[in-house]
Amino acid sequence: MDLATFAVQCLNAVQYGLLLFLVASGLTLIFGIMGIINLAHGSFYMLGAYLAFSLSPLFGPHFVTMLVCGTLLAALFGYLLEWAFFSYLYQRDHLQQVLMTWALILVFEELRSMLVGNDVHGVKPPEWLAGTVALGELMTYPVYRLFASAACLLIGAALWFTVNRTRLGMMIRAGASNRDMVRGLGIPITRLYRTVFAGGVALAALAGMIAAPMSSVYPGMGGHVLIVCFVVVVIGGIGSIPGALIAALLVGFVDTFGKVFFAELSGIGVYLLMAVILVWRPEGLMKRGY
Amino acid sequence: MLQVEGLNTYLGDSHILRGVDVSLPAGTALGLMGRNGMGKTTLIRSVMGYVKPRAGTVRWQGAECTGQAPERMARRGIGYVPEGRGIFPNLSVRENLVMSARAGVNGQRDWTYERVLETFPRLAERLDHGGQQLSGGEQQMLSIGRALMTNPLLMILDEATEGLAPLVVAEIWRVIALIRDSGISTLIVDRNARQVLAHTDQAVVMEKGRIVLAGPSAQLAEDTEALHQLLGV
Amino acid sequence: MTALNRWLPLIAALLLAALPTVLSSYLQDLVLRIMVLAVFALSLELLVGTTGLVSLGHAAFYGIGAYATVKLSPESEPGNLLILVPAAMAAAGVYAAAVGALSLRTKGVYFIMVTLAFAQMAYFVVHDTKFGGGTDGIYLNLRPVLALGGHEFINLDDKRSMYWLALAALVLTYAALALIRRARFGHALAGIRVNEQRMRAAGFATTLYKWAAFVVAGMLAGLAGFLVAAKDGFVNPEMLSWHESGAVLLVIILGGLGHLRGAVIGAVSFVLLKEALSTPALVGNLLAERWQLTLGLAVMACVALMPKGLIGLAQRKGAGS
Amino acid sequence: AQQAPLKVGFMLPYTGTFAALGDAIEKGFKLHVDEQGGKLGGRAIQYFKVDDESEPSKATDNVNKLIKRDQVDVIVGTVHSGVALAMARAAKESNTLLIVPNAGADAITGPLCAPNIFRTSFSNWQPGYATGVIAAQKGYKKAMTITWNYAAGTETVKGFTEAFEKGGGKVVKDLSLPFPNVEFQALLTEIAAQKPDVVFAFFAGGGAVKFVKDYDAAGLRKTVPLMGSGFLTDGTLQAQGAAAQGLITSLHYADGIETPRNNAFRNKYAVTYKANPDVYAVQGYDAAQLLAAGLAAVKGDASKKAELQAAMNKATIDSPRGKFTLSPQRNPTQDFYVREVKGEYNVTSGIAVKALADPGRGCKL
Amino acid sequence: MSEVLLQCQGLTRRFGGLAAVNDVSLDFRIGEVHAVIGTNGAGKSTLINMLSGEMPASAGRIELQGADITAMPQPKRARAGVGRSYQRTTIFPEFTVFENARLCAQAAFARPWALWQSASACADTGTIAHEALEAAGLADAAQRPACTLSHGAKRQLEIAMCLATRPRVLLLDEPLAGMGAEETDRMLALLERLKPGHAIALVEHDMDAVFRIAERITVMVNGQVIATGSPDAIRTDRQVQIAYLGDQH
Ligand SMILES: Nc1ncnc2c1ncn2[C@@H]1O[C@H](COP(=O)(O)OP(=O)(O)OP(=O)(O)O)[C@@H](O)[C@H]1O
Ligand SMILES: Nc1ncnc2c1ncn2[C@@H]1O[C@H](COP(=O)(O)OP(=O)(O)OP(=O)(O)O)[C@@H](O)[C@H]1O
Ligand SMILES: [Mg+2]
Ligand SMILES: [Mg+2]
Repeated sequence: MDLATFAVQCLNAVQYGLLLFLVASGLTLIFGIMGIINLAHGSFYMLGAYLAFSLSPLFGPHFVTMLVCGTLLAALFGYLLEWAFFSYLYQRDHLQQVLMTWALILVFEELRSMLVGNDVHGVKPPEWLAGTVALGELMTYPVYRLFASAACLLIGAALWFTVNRTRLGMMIRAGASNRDMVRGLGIPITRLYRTVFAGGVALAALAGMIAAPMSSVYPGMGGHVLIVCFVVVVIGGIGSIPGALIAALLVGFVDTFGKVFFAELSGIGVYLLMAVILVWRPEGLMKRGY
Repeated sequence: MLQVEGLNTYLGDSHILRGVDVSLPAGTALGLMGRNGMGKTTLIRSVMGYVKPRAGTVRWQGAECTGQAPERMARRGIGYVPEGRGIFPNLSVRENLVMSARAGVNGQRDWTYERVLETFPRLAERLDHGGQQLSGGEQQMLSIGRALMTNPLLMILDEATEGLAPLVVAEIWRVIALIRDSGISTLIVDRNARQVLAHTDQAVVMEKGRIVLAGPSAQLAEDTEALHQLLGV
Repeated sequence: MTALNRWLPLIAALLLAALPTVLSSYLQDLVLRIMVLAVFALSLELLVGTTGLVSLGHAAFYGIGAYATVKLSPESEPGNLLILVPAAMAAAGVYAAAVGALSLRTKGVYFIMVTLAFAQMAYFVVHDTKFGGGTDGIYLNLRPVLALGGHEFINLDDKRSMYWLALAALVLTYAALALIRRARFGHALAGIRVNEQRMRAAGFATTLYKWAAFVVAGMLAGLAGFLVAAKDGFVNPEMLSWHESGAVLLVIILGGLGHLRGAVIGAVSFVLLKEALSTPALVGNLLAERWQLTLGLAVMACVALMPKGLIGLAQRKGAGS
Repeated sequence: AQQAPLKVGFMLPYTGTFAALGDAIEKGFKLHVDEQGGKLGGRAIQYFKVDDESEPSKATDNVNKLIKRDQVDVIVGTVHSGVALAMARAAKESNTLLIVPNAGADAITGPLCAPNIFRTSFSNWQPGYATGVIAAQKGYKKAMTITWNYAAGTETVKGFTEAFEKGGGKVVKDLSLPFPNVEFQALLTEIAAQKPDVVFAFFAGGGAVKFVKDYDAAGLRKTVPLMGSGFLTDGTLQAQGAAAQGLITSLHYADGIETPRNNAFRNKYAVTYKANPDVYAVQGYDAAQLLAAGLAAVKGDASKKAELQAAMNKATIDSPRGKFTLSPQRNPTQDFYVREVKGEYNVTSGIAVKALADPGRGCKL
Repeated sequence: MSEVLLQCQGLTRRFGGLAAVNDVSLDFRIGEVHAVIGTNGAGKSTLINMLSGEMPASAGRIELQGADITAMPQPKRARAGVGRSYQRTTIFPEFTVFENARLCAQAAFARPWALWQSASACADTGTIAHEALEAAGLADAAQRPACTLSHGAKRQLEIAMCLATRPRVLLLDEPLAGMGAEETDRMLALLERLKPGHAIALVEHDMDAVFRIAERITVMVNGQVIATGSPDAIRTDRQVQIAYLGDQH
């Protein structure tokens, strides 16, 4: 592999990593920080992609407006969802959430099939992001991918700031460890968690909307990303946003170079990485000091 | 300020509180005493709204608020230091304090981050430690500090001196006196009956879910016989 | 009441043994399927419900048991049960021993994910290499028999033999696990589930205990794998996929954790619920086609209304009467 | 006497990624039955349906629902190759007639072939081989292939390589990625670095959409021509949009086949279902035709299994795709079209290979 | 002089830059209550964690009856006779009080391979558990789920669980915290009874109790030992008064 190709491959790896991070960010919030084992995360992602598919004709060039509207819709949806299905699960064995979210996946898939059908769809990126930049003599790189990467970083930074630097973030984390005590301090945990859950759903949907023009929109698309997202969150150290970013980039590199050098067994790469990291550091890469 | 009448509380099937009456005027300190398992914590948790009483009323500043959610009670000005401390292990000391900071019901901000650290200098040295990593006593200080950060009108301290070094305990009693002087009421549960009586205006003794002795603390302190019988001191 | 309760598993086993005489071949297959799933679920129950180790890679041992059965069966003559069953369990057990040794360093969700990682590795090995026959899976040419000294005692080509073998496996698994839970070993495992720190302080080498439980669970899953291979005569990489691991986890959660009966009830209700909801003859064509929706809603209702799983329902009734 | 209706069991994906395919197959099948007045070989048809969930590990149990519970005379299914293989085993054991309307696994009409197992679609080898022929004819010398690391992919690629190298070209590298991974960028970079004359790809569904779009976005479409088995652009063109324009693929069906047979079929389908038929619908339709041919020979008496199967194997099916017969292994011997993407259609520009038969390697019939 | 059961030399534990326990050398003898007191965060619990094997030492050496056990894992140490209680209640909440104690007693009779024997029918562990509960004053509550105990009762259970392992060295981390006056008396009487045949390390902030029962007292401040000696010597030690006791005692 010559140097130029290597450089491009590195770029690919970073870009894929960032995309993974984007998709995993909502999971970091719901699973990593609130502590809900949410198998339906992939469905929220799919919801976002289908939102992009159905909203983009309405909004045309106003892509960012569409993102905002879609995110708000998803947040509202998440708020109701929490109220209906999760609010009474916190006191119970965490594994009940597994069952609940799994059932949600089934329902989502079926509703999607009933509402939008089973066809594969494409979503066009907005005109102003549709171009490409040249990369070496043969290749070009879509501007949209660069946009998506930038969005990932922005969202990641905002999320990190919210979780680690604001009182809201502290309350969320506190709630994950001791709900009763949080209430005793005068913080309405029920509403807080409902809102945060909505935020997690919104993030997942936002990721789906941003990814839609790159990945196309198809049935079962959520299931495919789900496991990788969990891998990212866990390798990074549950609840750590910088950890998730590093993990996502690592996965990006392992996946990219695994495909190039060990095509036969490239499927194993990511899991080997996870196993090695967790056996080496049983609490992930960036587990908080406390 | 706080008035509890005829409170009956069940935990599971067991009848724990059997008609408890307690009242706490503003700006005073009330000591709550009793042997282990007599229902002190249950009384506090019923007042805070963690458990719903079956019968009886809880009045706070004249308004009935029986069985209201703990967050409502806290918002109305009750600061709660639970037994077992309830520190958030995954938050640093600073975050434990900052997250709970709030102006009081009347907008008072007597207790600030700085003042809490001044009161517990040990915490200032441990700001970036996680709650999990603190020693038992440090956790206790943090728990008290955290409750103070909500600028309450009433502090409920359930075994707040547990695990604290004698010097710190003395400091806590000083703080309680201070709080009382600034017009904040306190409800104190503590194993050290002598200290409780020395630092409160009124005191009650519980036995098997009932109040069996009540009166001004100074007066109770005299009654060694009753104290010995009820508390074993 | 309690006496009946106590003998219930035995009564159920006897009933099950008699069933093939009255059931149609399809229903007999259905029961067979439930029994195999129950063995698989019971093996996981030892880990999750008893020891508190939530594994999302249990299908690896199941799959390895199944693949070992097929791989070790001779091309052109039937394999021998006496060799294949121990071999399948041993193969699964060996992998479990290795995975356990590595993954027990981690806890909680990290443990879930490490077990998943090792299972996925096994999955990709059979999925992406010639060894495992690739995505298409491999066939078992001839079903195993129990032959001793040239005399054939059991031939699994006979449906009823297969049925009774599975029943025997279920009964033995249940009995073994019941013994374990009753014995000091099981009590120690339960202690580890509730408070491992205390168990160590009391003097239990908890890692060793957990490892032993992990290996036993792996071997029992291997047994379930053997049964599937013998029943279907066909193994596929998907047997090792995380979907399968997840599915069996769902079964025991639905049934109710912490009880052997929960795992069995979970297996029964899961299969029957899905079967019923996707059978047009029962729910009508329209609904049958939307079985995912109805199954999803049914499970959600279960979670919402039954905090302790299906077993909780049975117990509450028991307590009330 | 009035004969009881013939029981036809569909075992198809009604949920999940392949749900649309299953739907089309069923519609195609029923369309033919309806055209015959709801009867085949004089017998009314009763349908049974089982969702196969595209889940091989549940396949045996699922197919047994049809065989044992519903006791169907014929099974039609399925899309997913792994599932189809398990079905083939069950069908073989119970000697139930099985018609595979899509799954391309070579083994079904290879090592696993049986007198009662028929296929009305293709073997994976076939479209790959046909595309290889086209690529070689175009004079390409150096090719790369790319696909998912699973049976359908590798078998298709094998067909391509066989034909391409027979025609004088050379496949310099096979790229693959685990199913259903859709992150192609690394492999596209690999292609750009190697600069082959042509790239052969096998993907389907969502992966095909993403691959074609990524290929275009990477700027490769203009420099390295992309060819593929027809599934790369079937049912996906609306989603692929401009990125797919000019793509050359090969399949046993195409959009612009202007024969009266095809036009009639398309009209009928469009009228009945308010949707355009695709290759899957055709395969389903032909499954019904094949069954009809067999039943006609035994006058609807499905219990005469040997005669029925023999008749089916001898039948010439007048398919919308053009007439085809079955190879001794019961796989279609059919024409493969050269197709080029124009707008939202796979327009045919002729036949790549006439009457291409799968070699049926490993079949002992 | 009586036999030294457990001792440590130069024991140190660092958390990052902080030396929570710094070069501490102590011994614990049969027939003696050795109280370790000190300011909050002085490192007493950390010391106990190291002695019991819960936490590895950064430096130093631990000996049990002369044998080096510094690297011995906690369970093995526990079986060798080192028992501990926790400052933060560490029980099995969903089991009954009796089961809590029996499980701890079982450690000495582990025999996990004896699958045919029922654990609850094991007479040895049952007796030990009963004795331990009796000693801690919880016999009445034996059949209640542990999570329904009051805070003080949980503290008693904590001690009972430690006793049930039949240790020779008792490392007690604030055993009296949360107990009322009566229970405190009972506990002190219990310790008095245990003294012969046991080495007891007592970490406690209740000075009345400490001075009543301890033969020897070690005072720690910020990870270091600032004084060791008889109760009277400690009571009057100026440094100790300034750092820890105040003027009340
Ligand atoms: N969930 C429960 N179910 C039944 N009884 C309970 C439950 N929780 C506590 N109890 C019982 O209620 C009684 C009162 O408990 P409470 O915690 O109020 O006592 P306390 O006075 O605070 O004691 P301590 O001084 O030990 O903290 C105790 O006897 C306890 O055993
Ligand atoms: N895991 C840890 N990581 C970092 N610092 C820790 C950790 N555990 C304890 N510490 C620190 O080490 C010091 C000693 O703690 P330790 O718990 O041993 O104190 P202690 O003497 O038991 O105090 P107390 O009487 O309050 O219980 C404390 O300052 C504490 O903050
Ligand atoms: Mg209490
Ligand atoms: Mg301590």
